[in-house]
Amino acid sequence: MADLEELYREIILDHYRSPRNRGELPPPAHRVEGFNPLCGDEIVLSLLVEDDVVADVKIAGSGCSISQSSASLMSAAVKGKSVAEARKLVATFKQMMSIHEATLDDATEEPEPINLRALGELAALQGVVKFPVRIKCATLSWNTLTQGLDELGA
Amino acid sequence: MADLEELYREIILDHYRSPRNRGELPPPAHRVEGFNPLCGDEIVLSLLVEDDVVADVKIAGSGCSISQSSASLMSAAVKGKSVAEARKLVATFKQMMSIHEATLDDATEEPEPINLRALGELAALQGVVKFPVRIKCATLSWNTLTQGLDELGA
Amino acid sequence: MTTPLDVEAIRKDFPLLEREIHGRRIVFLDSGASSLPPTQVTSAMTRYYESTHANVHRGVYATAEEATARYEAARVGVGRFLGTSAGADEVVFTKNCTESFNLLAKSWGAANLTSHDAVVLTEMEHHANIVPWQQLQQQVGFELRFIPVGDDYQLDLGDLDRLLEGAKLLSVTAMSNVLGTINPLKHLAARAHGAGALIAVDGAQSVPHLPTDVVGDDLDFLCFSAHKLYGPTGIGVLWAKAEHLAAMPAFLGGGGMIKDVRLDGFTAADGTQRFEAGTPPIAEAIGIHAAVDYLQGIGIEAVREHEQALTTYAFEALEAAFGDEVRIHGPGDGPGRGGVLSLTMGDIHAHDLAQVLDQVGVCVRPGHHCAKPLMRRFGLNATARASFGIYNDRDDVDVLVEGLADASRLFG
Amino acid sequence: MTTPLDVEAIRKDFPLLEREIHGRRIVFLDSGASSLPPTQVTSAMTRYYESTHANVHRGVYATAEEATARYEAARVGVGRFLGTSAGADEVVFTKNCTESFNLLAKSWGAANLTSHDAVVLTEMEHHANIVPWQQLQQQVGFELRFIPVGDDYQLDLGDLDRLLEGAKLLSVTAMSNVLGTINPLKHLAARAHGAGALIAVDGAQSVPHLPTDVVGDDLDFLCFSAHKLYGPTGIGVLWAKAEHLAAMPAFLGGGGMIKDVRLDGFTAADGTQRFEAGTPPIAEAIGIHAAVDYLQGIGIEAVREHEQALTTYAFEALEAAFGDEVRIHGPGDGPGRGGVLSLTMGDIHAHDLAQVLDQVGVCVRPGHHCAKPLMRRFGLNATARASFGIYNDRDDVDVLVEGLADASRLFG
Ligand SMILES: Cc1ncc(COP(=O)(O)O)c(C=O)c1O
Ligand SMILES: Cc1ncc(COP(=O)(O)O)c(C=O)c1O
Repeated sequence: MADLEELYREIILDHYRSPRNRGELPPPAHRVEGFNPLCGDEIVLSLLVEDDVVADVKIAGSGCSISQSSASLMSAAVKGKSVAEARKLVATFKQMMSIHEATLDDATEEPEPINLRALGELAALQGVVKFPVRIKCATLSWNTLTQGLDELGA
Repeated sequence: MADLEELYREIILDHYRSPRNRGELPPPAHRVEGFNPLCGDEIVLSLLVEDDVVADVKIAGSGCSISQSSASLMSAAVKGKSVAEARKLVATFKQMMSIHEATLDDATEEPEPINLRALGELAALQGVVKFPVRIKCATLSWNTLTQGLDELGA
Repeated sequence: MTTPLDVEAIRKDFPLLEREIHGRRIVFLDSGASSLPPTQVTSAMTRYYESTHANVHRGVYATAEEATARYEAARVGVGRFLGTSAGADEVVFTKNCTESFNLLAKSWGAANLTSHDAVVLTEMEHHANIVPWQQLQQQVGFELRFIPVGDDYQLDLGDLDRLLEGAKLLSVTAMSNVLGTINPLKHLAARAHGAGALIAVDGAQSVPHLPTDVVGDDLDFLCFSAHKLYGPTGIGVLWAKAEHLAAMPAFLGGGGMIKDVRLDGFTAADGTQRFEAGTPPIAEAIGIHAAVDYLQGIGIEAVREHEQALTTYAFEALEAAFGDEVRIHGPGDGPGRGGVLSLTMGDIHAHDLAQVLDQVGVCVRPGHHCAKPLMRRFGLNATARASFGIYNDRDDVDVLVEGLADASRLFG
Repeated sequence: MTTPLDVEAIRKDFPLLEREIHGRRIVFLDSGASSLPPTQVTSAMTRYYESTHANVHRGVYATAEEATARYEAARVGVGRFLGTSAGADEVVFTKNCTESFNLLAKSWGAANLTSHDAVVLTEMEHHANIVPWQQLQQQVGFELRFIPVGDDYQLDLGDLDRLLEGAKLLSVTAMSNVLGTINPLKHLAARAHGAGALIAVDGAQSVPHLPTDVVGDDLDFLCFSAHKLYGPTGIGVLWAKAEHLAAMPAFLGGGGMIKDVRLDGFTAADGTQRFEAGTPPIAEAIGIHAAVDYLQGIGIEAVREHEQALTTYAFEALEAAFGDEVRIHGPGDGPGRGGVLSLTMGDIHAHDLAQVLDQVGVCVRPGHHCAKPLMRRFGLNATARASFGIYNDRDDVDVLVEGLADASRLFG
């Protein structure tokens, strides 16, 4: 079960068992829902953006250990960051998650190097790329965040 | 080309080259159109029924040698016959044409014996059953006749 | 517990079962999503492609005649498997069970339903038997009513008379793909007809696992897919009484379904052809025919008996190993359920459960199984569904238990 | 006249060509109706069934992941064959070219057309690109206009500006399946866009025989089938620019195409998925992928060159043997036509012609070829159509000539 241990690293199980920033924020926080239509994972993101900064973020909903821990890690990573930094983090994270798709597609294309350091704890989710079906679990909260920022015009 | 000669018997080629009862009848004759949608054969049947007798019948339209000769043979066979006799002939003819379908379906079913004598010249179309796709050509005019009789309530 | 099937011999027909996953033999418990095809099916299709292939209905040359005859013979063969000799006039080939329901809703439904009408579904339907009706509803505005599902995982028929009042159709699954519940078709057909409604049945899960008798049960419509019936992907069936088909307008438009086309309009063909626009799934029809022949060779009653025995074994094994830690969402073991086990284990998410099971070679499906209203009804987000087929045996159940024990350790 | 293809080697990939018909080797001249698949295609599908098969998009176990990855990779592969790297987001799998047009008409069309709008077709369209529009027209009432076909068998573009005025779509075949006429797509796309319309293309006959470049030609939509492309039955393609797909409402409803389903309504999924309801033709996607790989291995330019040379040879051989007795309905030999020869011989009906040709093993298709408006335009009831593929050579043409001579004797 070597692969499995790469997928379910201790940090991930920790964030799954003790999710950070759990709950919902009252208005004026913005509320966005994300679905993974194929497996039923749901995420409810409450997002408070003030002065171009992600002032607060909370996560509700339910899903697998990967989607829930990724949401928890995401919330911890973007909270307090500027919108620009948050968006950059989304891009880096999604780049890490897309390696597999890219190589699957065409083994000869050289993937761009990723700044793993910038990801911090999030790098623990790296093991997911070996499990392509789970990539959608890992990216659900990130896509929901992007949608929320877009809707806020932030 | 042994099979071919069975398909294109002399009588068939004769009725194809010199079709009987060619043309259209003016009203009050009833006009019915038949299509073979898959190959484009068209038949226009003019039908005059008086006192339960097929008083006159004419054929227009275009199609292959099988559909045209069958229509010609049919017109010669039913003209002057009572509606009941004409319908009986239709049934006997379609029975001859369905042998192949029946045997294809289930080789163990014994086909009912057909009264070939009752068919007269029409028996020349027997060879068609070896060419299942052409059965629709042979039966086109007969189905159109049935439709015409039905529409007339005859 | 003896089984009427020689599973060891059957397994030889399924090369995929020789595969190893993570060093373990594959344990395929996902026939409810899609079954494996036996070599009898794949080789029938390959032989067809290598000896006969031609487009159907339009050629007079030898292979085109043969292809047409074999395609049409598939209708008859499938019809017989459903309990009718009228397959030639009543079996329409579609691309899957989902298209069959779309055809039903958008042809029969569009022609028969107005804003004053009602269609009755159930809370345990697959999305295939919900969404097409909702799409039509948006256009036409009729009422959709749902037979509720009780806490015993059975349809609650207490209010059926009221639900059927003024309804034109009852459309119901023969067997739930989530719960395994088998519904009483004959009874439901009689109730629907008594109320002046027709009955359509989702046979996706029942046709491969239970005897089907469209005539004896007095059904009007039946939809299912070949790929859950040990047949190929790319083909489904809408069976309908010929009298209904005769009165239904065309669905998809194009070649093959017309009598005539002019620049200003078209005339539709008669019979099954009206509903098969374009080149049909020809090789796939050969494949579904081979699949029903294969199942008929085994005997569908024997299949049912085998899968019921296996289900009993699984109930016992899971109870013995996990007690309350593992829940089976669906009716208890017995003749009223099929071999579909929707599992949850404590708080572990179904995705994680399935992932861990994969490590021991076990294939189960996590998720909502395209039945979100039913999942909501039971407060479920996802389950891990194990479903049995003719090639499964008790060893497979034992590996499932082993994998679940691994999950319990990892997430416990 | 040398040919760039090693036909003898290619023929080895097609076992059906070893078959004998009435004691003669089969001469397959019906690729325009449906081509034969090479063993590379059939064995890719069989291997898939025997090693990988599982339902896609919903499983986390190994084979389900592989099946999903291979299904999605097929989109990319097909996209590349069409000249785009965006296949993942732009290739929708349907059941055939006909369903692709129905999807286009009933999703894009229904969302964009009102009674004030117009769609422009041509007189040389296949029913697949006529009937779906007529069906929609019955509901919506927009105007259908037809570009006429001249006596030279070419589109008469003299009035095109007027026809395109206020039109929202030009939908046109890339190559006529009756005449062989190749239409100037790039020019037509520019004219359509200039008039504010989009352009949809029927690639059923062109994609297998001519280089396709959806980006270079600036197309919006392209429809075709795998079974004419040396691929399997049961799968077709709607290629559409991602921006168009994003704005199109769902077509068929069911599992797989939803984000959420409640008892009172559903939310559709994004991307290509929205248009693929139910279990898709998975093995068939593997098959079409293998088919485009096979064709790419040969080189589509070489295919085109080969078929053009063969067409030239056929024109010469028919002229030499029969003079005016045999007519080829379509443009004269040259770069403006494909390898489709619609033949008539004196008064002999096409059905009879095809029947006699069958006796010498020659497969040609008689009839209206699902293009009745075009047939009427030329006063034709039926033609016997010979169409070339990569496995045909000059010997095949010689046997065709021999069979036509037989017909001339029998009916002359
Ligand atoms: C030009 C053209 N368009 C559309 C079609 C329809 O293709 P299919 O029958 O595979 O849907 C065909 C073939 O029949 C064709 O030749
Ligand atoms: C009960 C039920 N109905 C309908 C379907 C839809 O079948 P398909 O995806 O083959 O269209 C399924 C399977 O997914 C099912 O289990």
